[in-house]
Amino acid sequence: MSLEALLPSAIDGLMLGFVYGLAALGLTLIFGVMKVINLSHGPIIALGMFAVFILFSSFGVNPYLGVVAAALVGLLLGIAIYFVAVDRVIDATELTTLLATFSVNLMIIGVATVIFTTSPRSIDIDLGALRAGNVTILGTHGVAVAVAVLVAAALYGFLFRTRTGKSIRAVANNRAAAELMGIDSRRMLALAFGIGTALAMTSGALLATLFSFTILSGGTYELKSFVIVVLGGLGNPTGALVGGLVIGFLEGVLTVFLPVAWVPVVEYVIFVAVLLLRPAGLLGARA
Amino acid sequence: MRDLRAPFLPALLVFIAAVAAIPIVSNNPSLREELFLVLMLVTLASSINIIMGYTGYVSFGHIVFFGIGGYIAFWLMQTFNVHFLLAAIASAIPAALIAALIGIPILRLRGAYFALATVGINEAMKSFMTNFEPFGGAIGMFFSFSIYLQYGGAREAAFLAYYTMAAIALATVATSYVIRRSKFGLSLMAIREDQDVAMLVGIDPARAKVMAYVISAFFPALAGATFFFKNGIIEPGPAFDLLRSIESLVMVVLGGIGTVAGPIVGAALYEWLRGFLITNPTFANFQLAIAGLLLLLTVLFVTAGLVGSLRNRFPRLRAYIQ
Amino acid sequence: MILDVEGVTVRFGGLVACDAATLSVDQGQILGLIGPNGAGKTTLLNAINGVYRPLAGRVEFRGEDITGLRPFQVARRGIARAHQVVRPLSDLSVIANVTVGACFGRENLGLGAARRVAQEVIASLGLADKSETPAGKLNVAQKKRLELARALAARPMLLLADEVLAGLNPQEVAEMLTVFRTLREQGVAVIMIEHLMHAVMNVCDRVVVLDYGKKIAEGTPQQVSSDPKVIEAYLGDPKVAAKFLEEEGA
Amino acid sequence: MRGIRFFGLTLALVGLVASACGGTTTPGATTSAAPSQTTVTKDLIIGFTASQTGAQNVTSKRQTDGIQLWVDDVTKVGGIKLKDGTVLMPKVKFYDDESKTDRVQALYTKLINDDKVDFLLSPYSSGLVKAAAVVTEQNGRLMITAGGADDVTMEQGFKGVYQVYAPGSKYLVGAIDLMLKLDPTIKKVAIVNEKDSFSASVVAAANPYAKSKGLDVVVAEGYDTGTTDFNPFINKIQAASPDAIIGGGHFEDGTTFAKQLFEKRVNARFVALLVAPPEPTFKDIGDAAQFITDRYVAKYNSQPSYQSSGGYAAGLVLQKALEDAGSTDPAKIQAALDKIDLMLFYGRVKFSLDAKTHGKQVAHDMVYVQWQKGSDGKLATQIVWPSDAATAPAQLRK
Repeated sequence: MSLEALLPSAIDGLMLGFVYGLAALGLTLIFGVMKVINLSHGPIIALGMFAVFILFSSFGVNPYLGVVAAALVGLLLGIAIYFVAVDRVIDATELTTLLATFSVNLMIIGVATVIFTTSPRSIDIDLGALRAGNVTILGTHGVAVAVAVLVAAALYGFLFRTRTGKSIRAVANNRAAAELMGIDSRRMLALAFGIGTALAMTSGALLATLFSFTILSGGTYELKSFVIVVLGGLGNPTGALVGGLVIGFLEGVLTVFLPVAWVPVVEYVIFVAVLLLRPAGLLGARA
Repeated sequence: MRDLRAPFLPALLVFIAAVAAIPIVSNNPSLREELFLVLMLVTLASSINIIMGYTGYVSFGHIVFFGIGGYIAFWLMQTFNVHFLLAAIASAIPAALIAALIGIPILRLRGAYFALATVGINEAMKSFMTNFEPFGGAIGMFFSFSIYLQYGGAREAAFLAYYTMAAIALATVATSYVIRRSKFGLSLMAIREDQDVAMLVGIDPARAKVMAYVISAFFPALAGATFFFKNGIIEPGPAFDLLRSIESLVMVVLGGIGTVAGPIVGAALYEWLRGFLITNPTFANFQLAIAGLLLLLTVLFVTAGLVGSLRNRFPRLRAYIQ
Repeated sequence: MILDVEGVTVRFGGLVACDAATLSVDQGQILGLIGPNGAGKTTLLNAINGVYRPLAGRVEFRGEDITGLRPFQVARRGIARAHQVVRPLSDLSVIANVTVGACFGRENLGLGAARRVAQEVIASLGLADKSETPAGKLNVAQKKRLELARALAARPMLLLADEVLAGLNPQEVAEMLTVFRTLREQGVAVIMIEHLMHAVMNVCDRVVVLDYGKKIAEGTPQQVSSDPKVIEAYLGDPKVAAKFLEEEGA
Repeated sequence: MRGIRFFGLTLALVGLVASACGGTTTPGATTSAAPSQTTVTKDLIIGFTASQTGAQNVTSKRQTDGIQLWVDDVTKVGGIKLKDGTVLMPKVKFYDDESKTDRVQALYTKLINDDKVDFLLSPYSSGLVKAAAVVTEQNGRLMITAGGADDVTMEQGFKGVYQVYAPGSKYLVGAIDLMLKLDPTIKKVAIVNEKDSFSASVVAAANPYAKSKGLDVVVAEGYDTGTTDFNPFINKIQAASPDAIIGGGHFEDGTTFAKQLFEKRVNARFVALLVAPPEPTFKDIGDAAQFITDRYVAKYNSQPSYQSSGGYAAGLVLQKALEDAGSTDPAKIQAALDKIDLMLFYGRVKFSLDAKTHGKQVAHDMVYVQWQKGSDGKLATQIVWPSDAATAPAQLRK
């Protein structure tokens, strides 16, 4: 055990937590609006990584422009996924929607594996670093945090300040009532799925600027998103952001006291414990 | 009972046993390997069907019991040189106990929460095993080859594993059938449809659910013990493979959720399809994508699965196909 | 008395849904439970069969204190329940639905015996030709009958019937009332929540009136219907209420 | 450019090393068939599985390429000529094992019983090799393992499994010797390795060895296969400020680990990582890349790698055994394999004959390369250990 590692580990973890939170935000938004757990979340995160990678390596597009492009692609992709796989079964049991989104997972992984193989890729960006004592903050990590904060803020602005955003929240609260008020709930559901997907792709795109990845890398972040979303309360966007920070911070700090490999055990135990003791999450789910 | 007009169960068991005997009679080891896998998947799918199809609880991380059974049995065989059959049973009992212990709290959760909790438990178990050195940690355990000597050699051990897996599959299917036709099964289906109503007519849902969960954990544990005995190697990844877990759900849905024959049909079909796609040069690369497409089509348009749709289309068949 | 409810109080947060309610019913007796919407009638039934645990008070069934037992324990002692909002087990056939009722109740029948009981009950309620239909595919009236059939199949000693007549046409109502009379002849006790006043007048031996969770009147249907307190509770203005009751009773 | 100085000091070990050693066997060099005999040409079907999908897919592909390359080379010179005049034309038969042990077992059973292949090579990665070994042993067949360096596999009393890779236990022990020879004052060492069969067996030997040499192991951590974020480990390392870091695993994680060590400016004087650094794609971490030895590229017309060399070498070992045996009779081939003592481009190959560890590689030693700045100011890999094969003396950061 080395307390000297505490500060740098906590900072590293917390910064990653912002990006985790962004991914979890996408998952929780979809669940909150339509009670669907999106099992294609992981591959979509991976697609975000590859969107940036292709734009960067084949067309020389700045990775951060690539992040924007990934978000736009994500929006359209999400809407497409909604109409192809989710719309028809939106009122069916959770098993049905789980399997429907899982089938999308298989298709994305299947096709993308053929195109990209499972070879690891990485995007090399050097934005320098901030160093003080044994704390090193890499420029790429700093920018990722900033982008994550911006995106989350923009989402909140959208959900709470715009007419469309309010409609989405109305549909989330009570679909039948929203329809009586003249809201086209199907359009809102599709849009929500699109935004959720865009968030996942954005977080994937940011992760691609930090670490190397393969088309299968999304799985890890998908599981992490589950943990975060449950921690913050399924369907609660603020909970997802806070949960992301908590998990990031824990991942950083726990490594100081435990062998690093034990950290996931602790994470999953917390995950199950929260489900059992506080199924609404630490922050409580939105009614 | 009067409504057992069609000798469905004996017919089904004889059919499975007959198919299982083919590689033995024709002495075809590679068919034996394929069928070993199919029988294992039948066991997994039928077990999941008990908790998911009959009771309505989507146990996404059900593979955890397969892994637990495999690990405990493997450890017993390797460390204490316990006979395989004994080790298999000795591993299924703690697996069932664990199911009871975790079942009591998590079966209170409903819908997506339950599904997520089972995923969490599986992942927790996997990462725990990855660090648990007595069971070999991340590398897992590997048989000393001499272990197989007490069964007459590695080849004979493979046969023993095959017979055992066939027996487990038959037992699972028989259990699944008996449950479906029993009062206990009826209580499970009532819980699936409406837990509150079930409670109001006199069913103790907590008890019935835990029972179903324990039964559905028992057989996968046996299957895990057998599978890893034959493999001679166990690692956390293959033991707690979430993808395999989800694939078993897919098989249930493909064949027909809540029916006895559905999981069998689904497992055989899924495995056959995968075998076909993998060895077919045109489709090999798109294997996963095609599986996904098929699943989506099933989920969207053939909700009841193959067996379920048959039963719906031809009500007369209901007496003959369960 | 087969059932004695004494001073049962149920509270949801600050709202007292049931305030020291007291009633009793005997074998072969049909007790009407009436009152305006939100008077706590359904809550009281829920307190009797264990869905809610009363904050205070006592429920005694056949001399046994059953206060705070779980619903399935109450059901096994011979109390059955038919819901206001029908809750069929949609994917199961009609016969399976009713067999469920017969299986797990007081007599704890085997599957075969339960099925025979179910067949009888189904026939007596005119659902025989729908026996193999999935319950979800029945129409509303049929679902109502199914709901009652499931409760009756348990061969209860006490039936808690929550607005089983609502939404039925006059002929269907008449058929249902016959069923209740038969039950009475068989010695079954019934507590029925009902808004159809003429049905209450017609079939109930006694009536208990709840308002804001409190019992405000009890007696024969005639006594209760002329009680000004009751009329006021229903409509505020006794004159309008009297007129209303006359019309509906006609 | 600061990175270059750092990586100039990164030591790496690698299996594929210079043909500086004598006695090299190459495909074209064998002409042992007597000219008078009539030649019968037969196909020699070589079966194995490849991980075309799943976790091992990249490295497995390299091994398959290596095997294929050997087959092409042999075909080019007209096959393997046996003493009795038979000419064997090798052909490969392989399936996708999805990197799963159960697929491996089903497919090896199929290869043996349905496809009736003449000879078996192994899949890639220690875990899959074990699974395949169980099946080949069950069927009483021979298998040369191209990609499995784990020690435990070879200590199970197998009869027909032969290991080409040096067993894992050897991989980092030499690095510790080298390090202490360069600077006996080194005291604190951090060991961070991948948690897979191979790397674990490396560390299982290296850790006690380090302690026996009086070193203080200040960090001993394992990371999961597929780890991309090493910062938790690096923070721990930094807090413990070791003189040396050893460990790693395979290519991808090793590269990432090295890159992140550099980003965080870890001040170790000696870094030895498994497998990764000699790879040409090591360039991902900076300018250090373009200096991989041109020689391999020219000679084999393919990017060399540890894994493809393993595949190629497994082919060569099989070829030598067939030539020595002079027939395709399994018993004779097995006898020939037992006797083999071969110097390949790859290193020396000799198998253990002890009953318990039968078939384990006993002769192959690891070679260590270091990125060094040449007189022209550019970086190049130099072999620095063992000393008789060294192309340059090892350098240590001052």
